[in-house]
Amino acid sequence: MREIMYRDALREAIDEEMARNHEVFIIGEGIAERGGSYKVTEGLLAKYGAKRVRDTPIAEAGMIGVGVGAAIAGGRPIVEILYVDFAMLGMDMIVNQAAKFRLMTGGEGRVPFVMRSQGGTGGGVAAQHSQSLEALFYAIPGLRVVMPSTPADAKGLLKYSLRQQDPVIFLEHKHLYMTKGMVPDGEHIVEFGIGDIKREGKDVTMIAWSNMVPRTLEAAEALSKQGIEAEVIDPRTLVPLDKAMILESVAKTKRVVIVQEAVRRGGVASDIASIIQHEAFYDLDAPVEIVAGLDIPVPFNLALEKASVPQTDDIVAAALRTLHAPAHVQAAE
Amino acid sequence: MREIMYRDALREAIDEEMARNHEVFIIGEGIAERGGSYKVTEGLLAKYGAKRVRDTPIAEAGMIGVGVGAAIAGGRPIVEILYVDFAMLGMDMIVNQAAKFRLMTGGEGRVPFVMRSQGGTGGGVAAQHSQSLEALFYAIPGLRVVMPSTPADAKGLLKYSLRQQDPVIFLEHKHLYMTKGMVPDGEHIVEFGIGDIKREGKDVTMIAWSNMVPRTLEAAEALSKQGIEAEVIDPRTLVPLDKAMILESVAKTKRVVIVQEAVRRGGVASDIASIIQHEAFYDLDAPVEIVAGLDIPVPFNLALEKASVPQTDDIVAAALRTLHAPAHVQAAE
Amino acid sequence: MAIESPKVNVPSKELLEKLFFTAYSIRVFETEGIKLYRQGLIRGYFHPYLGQEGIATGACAALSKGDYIASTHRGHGHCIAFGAEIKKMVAELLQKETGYCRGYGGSMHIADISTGNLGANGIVGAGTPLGVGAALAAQVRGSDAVTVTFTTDGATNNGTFLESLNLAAIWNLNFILVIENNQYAVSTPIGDSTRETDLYKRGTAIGVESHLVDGNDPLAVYDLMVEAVKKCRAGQGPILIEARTYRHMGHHVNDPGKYMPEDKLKYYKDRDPVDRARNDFIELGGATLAEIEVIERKIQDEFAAAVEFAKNSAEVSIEEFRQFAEAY
Amino acid sequence: MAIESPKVNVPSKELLEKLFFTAYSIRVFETEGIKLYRQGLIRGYFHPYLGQEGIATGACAALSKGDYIASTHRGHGHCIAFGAEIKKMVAELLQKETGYCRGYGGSMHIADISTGNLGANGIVGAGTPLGVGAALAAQVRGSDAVTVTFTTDGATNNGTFLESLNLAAIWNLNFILVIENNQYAVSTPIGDSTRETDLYKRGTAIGVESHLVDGNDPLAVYDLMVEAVKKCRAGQGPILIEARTYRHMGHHVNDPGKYMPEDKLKYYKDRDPVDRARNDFIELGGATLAEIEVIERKIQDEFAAAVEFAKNSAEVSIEEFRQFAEAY
Ligand SMILES: Cc1ncc(C[n+]2csc(CCOP(=O)(O)OP(=O)(O)O)c2C)c(N)n1
Ligand SMILES: Cc1ncc(C[n+]2csc(CCOP(=O)(O)OP(=O)(O)O)c2C)c(N)n1
Ligand SMILES: [Mg+2]
Ligand SMILES: [Mg+2]
Repeated sequence: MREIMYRDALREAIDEEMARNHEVFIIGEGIAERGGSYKVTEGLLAKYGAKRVRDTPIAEAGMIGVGVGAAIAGGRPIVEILYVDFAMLGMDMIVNQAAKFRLMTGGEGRVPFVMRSQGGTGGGVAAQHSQSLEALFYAIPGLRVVMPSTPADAKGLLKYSLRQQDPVIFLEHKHLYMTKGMVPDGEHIVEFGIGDIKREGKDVTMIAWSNMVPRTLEAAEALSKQGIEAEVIDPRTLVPLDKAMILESVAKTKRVVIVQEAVRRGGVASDIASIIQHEAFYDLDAPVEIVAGLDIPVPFNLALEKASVPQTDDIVAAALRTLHAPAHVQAAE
Repeated sequence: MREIMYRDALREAIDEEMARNHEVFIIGEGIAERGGSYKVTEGLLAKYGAKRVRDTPIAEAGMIGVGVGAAIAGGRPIVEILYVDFAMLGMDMIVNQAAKFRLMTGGEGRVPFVMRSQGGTGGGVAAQHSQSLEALFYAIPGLRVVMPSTPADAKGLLKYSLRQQDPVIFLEHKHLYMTKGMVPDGEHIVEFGIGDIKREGKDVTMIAWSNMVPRTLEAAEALSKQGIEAEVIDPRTLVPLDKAMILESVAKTKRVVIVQEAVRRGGVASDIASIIQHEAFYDLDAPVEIVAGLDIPVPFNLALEKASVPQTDDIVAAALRTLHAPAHVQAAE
Repeated sequence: MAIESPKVNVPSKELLEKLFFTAYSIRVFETEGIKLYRQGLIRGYFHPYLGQEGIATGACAALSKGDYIASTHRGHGHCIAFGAEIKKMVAELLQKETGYCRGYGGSMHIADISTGNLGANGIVGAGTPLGVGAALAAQVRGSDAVTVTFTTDGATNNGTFLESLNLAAIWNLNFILVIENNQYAVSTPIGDSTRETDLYKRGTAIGVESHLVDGNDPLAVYDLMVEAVKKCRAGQGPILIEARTYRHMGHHVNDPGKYMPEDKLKYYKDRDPVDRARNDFIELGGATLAEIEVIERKIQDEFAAAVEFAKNSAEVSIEEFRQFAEAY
Repeated sequence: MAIESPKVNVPSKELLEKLFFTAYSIRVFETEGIKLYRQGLIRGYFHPYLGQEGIATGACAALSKGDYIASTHRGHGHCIAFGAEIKKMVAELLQKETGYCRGYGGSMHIADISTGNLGANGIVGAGTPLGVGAALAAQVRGSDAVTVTFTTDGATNNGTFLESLNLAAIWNLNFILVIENNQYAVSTPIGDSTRETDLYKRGTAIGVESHLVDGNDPLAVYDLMVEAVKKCRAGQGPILIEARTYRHMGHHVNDPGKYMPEDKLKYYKDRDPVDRARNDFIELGGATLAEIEVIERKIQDEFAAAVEFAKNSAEVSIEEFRQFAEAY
């Protein structure tokens, strides 16, 4: 085990997979000469050369499109999109090509394409550079949606992404790049669809991903001081989703809080809540609470930016609501 | 009242608003000379001339982009996108420009932009021409999402769209263009955020929009033969959503089925279910049931196309599940 | 720029026979396919390649095993010219399990990865980035495979054209973009979609070697493609080729195409690419009418057999589809 | 094409003063703004226009009330040249309620609809379709207003460039696209992003009248723009103008710009557009050093006052923002 930064864990994953598989290559804006805006690809150009580490013009639709084409033709592309907001320029290639190809070819064609990008708020970069857009990929069958919250998960999931056969939307968070965490030595792979219990607890189940995981753990500690033990589940991959782990936890706690940085309306949290209320209807002692961003773009002003996304207190408050909710039987009277 | 087709109702709305407001214009592929693939714009070129009714090249990003720009500059554009699938090419302009501008200008800038398009399955047009993508617009704050199911609603909502100030994603359905319905004579306007009870009932609340409304009404008739009276609510606009109407109905029926043609994962139905389980937790006598498309692209084969989206029997079955669900009190034993 | 017809070297009889065989195969597939469509046996969209056969025919004849193609919504001709099995194509159009895509894809999505056919596409312009991507993967792999994307006049006004051709250029990819300029996008004449109807100039403007060729002359297309492929394998790609042509009917089976001027339609029908291939085979290749007849009969028989095959093929399984959805 | 410097007619002293006033105002705004940024008073992104002042200065001087502009992520200069109030700009950068966007937008999103400034943009290339849209709305309205979109070298490899300029062309819109070719996209030199670095040729290729001008010569830009505006109002638009220039520093405040070769940087600094405007004012306009000093002092004082105004302005209200979200 070594303690390294999230961005270094990502670099290790790319480096190891490039060394292991000569089909793996990466393209993006400023990722080669400059080593990437978040230094994730630093040193890769020197090590693997200009054929496998390429800077691109500002052409997200083209970048994503050629990545998808390369994958269809048996390549192993990683396309880095600076901000997930910019992936909107390449949505056609993601939605209508990458996600559809396998079905359209009756199952024969596969698209081992990996798009790496980052989202979330941070530092006043405003409305077009702060979005959490996972819901838009989550709703498109055929895509895998990965959102690691720790260096170890980032490394293990990215390595797995480069070995499986379907298009992966790999979403990092601008706040996490410099965060540190323990990462196992040697080969470390995390398969899709296996959630991780980041904290065990019996009183309330909290589900969070990406940058909301550390924040939810903070909330859990605060609750613990009040004698409330929250279980914090990080699905790590939203598609596929580890429903079993979630439902098992709910059966135990009977209370759920889902935390997402994305806006409330139409978020992944809504979908998870819809699953829980259906599969665990009789387990629930309180409505599933969702803590999410306000339904408005992220403003430039830092105080408003903060007000637009979930803070630790919001999470604590939601957990308390689930605990103080009247039980059904009383409600029935 | 006159009985006219959905497509004619749409044409009336555009015609009336073009006559009323000289800022209104429409652009799209084959909408001028040819009158549109679904004849919605037939005759408008002759009546309003080439300045206000324009054919475009195949450039969805550009079309949507200039539409948004025109709206920002005080114009009243209608941009027709042949298939909603193709709107993916213009997602940046919708998500990062149209939906953000008002916030980014501190409220001063408005974007009275209307994108008309159509979605849904029909006739074996396959994976890239059959999607129901409302969830992708629903999750972007700032957009209004309109999905009329009848000629009257289509006319009234389109006219209202052309008088309000925010970007509207107006989604028609390829199966509905030729369907008929009664439309009031003279000025007929339907404001946003007001649902319509398409059928009254006391036993179960069914929520559906667009082409799922007629299908859900069919299911309701079938249930009626079994003595079950379903209430069918058509929100008509998904954003804004008439939560009050939905919750009022649920308080009465205590059972809910939501029907969408879109795929199950990450759909608008999930969001509505998440709201109901939260706001009406103590009213519900059964889990909210969601009937939706399979989580896979729509195949070409007609039998599979049919199998991939909700059919009347599926809706009936879901309603029966809500009625045969054990009540909570028993569950508590 | 004058339309090019290099005719670099005297064509062999084998080549001329191949060109005719391919062109006529496409002609039969489309004419017979339209009949099946009108009988209601084929559903969804069907965009006939009638009148444009010279392009796919000449272009694919210049390719080798290991090369890739990406196609358009009007893609039957490209599949056939690239060597697809007629029976699997017909089975696909008839929604059968034995089709290239198990009946899941249909006319706009026929693909055959195993042979390097990246597929038709329902999104105008999408084939260009996909093709450039295949060329990129080949370059990374160190292969000298060439990728040809067939695209359309309509697609040249779409952003994908600029973005992906520019990427191919800065990376010197083995990529050839063949623009099938049939001068219409559905009913919209090219002159209404752009001021500059010499589409090859858009390649020149971003430093890509660009050519204009008569798309109704299979041999001219072939000769130019042979040069283009050679240059690509020598690392001098990408190359753009605009092939001028015209449809023999409307945009799809149900489009009467009334907007196509009589005289212009006649002008192009008088320059029918299939007749051109037949005449070249006879005049330059010395083929006899008897030989021609044998070939044409063979092709017709093959199509008839393909229809039988498709009709007798198994229907798709809804159960398997549901399982597929579980795993998708 | 040789770089154009038409110098159509002898410039008036008023014009020369205006050009210098604008260029120097931008220079002061950026230099002082960078200081505020380094003091931590400005957050988020800040892309200085230093070295490129000649373009916005010359271009906007040719516009009239009622015209529109759309800008880039490097947009301060365009706002100032189009007549924005310095104090409202500073207030915006300081996240204050009194800013152009109530502190909701920031550097990349300053806009002022009331004056026809459609705003800066955080999405490279997005200003072009938006500007074309404004020109389209004007044409539908029967107005002869001209819209200028300032775009960048980086944006010319993006699909939005082709799609929207082509739309402007087929509709003969009153649209002028000014490409600020500063030869870099962040650290990537233009030669790595495209083979053809003469960007104006991309306009020619789709039938758009296109020009190349020295972006560091405010007067040359102005003269060319006067002609372009005249042609647009006469229905001969759109027109494309590539203005060559170079940044005086890195991409944003925190980019040291080490990748910019010393000698090339010196070459352009020796051709500083602000000095050029000052010299033109003196040599062609006969301004005295005293006059210059008064102007410069006035501009510096205005900026200082703007900072005071911003600092003393009210903070935004979180409550109002929450209400805004309810209605959004
Ligand atoms: C992105 C996109 N927009 C619109 C369509 C609808 N459409 C299908 S074919 C077609 C016309 C295409 O014309 P062109 O590109 O010249 O190809 P051709 O049909 O002439 O071969 C259109 C508009 C589409 N399939 N994809
Ligand atoms: C669509 C998009 N992709 C990437 C970025 C990130 N980005 C911001 S500025 C910039 C470089 C822009 O270079 P250029 O377009 O030449 O403008 P310049 O900065 O030189 O003025 C990039 C890549 C962005 N803002 N938008
Ligand atoms: Mg065409
Ligand atoms: Mg630049």
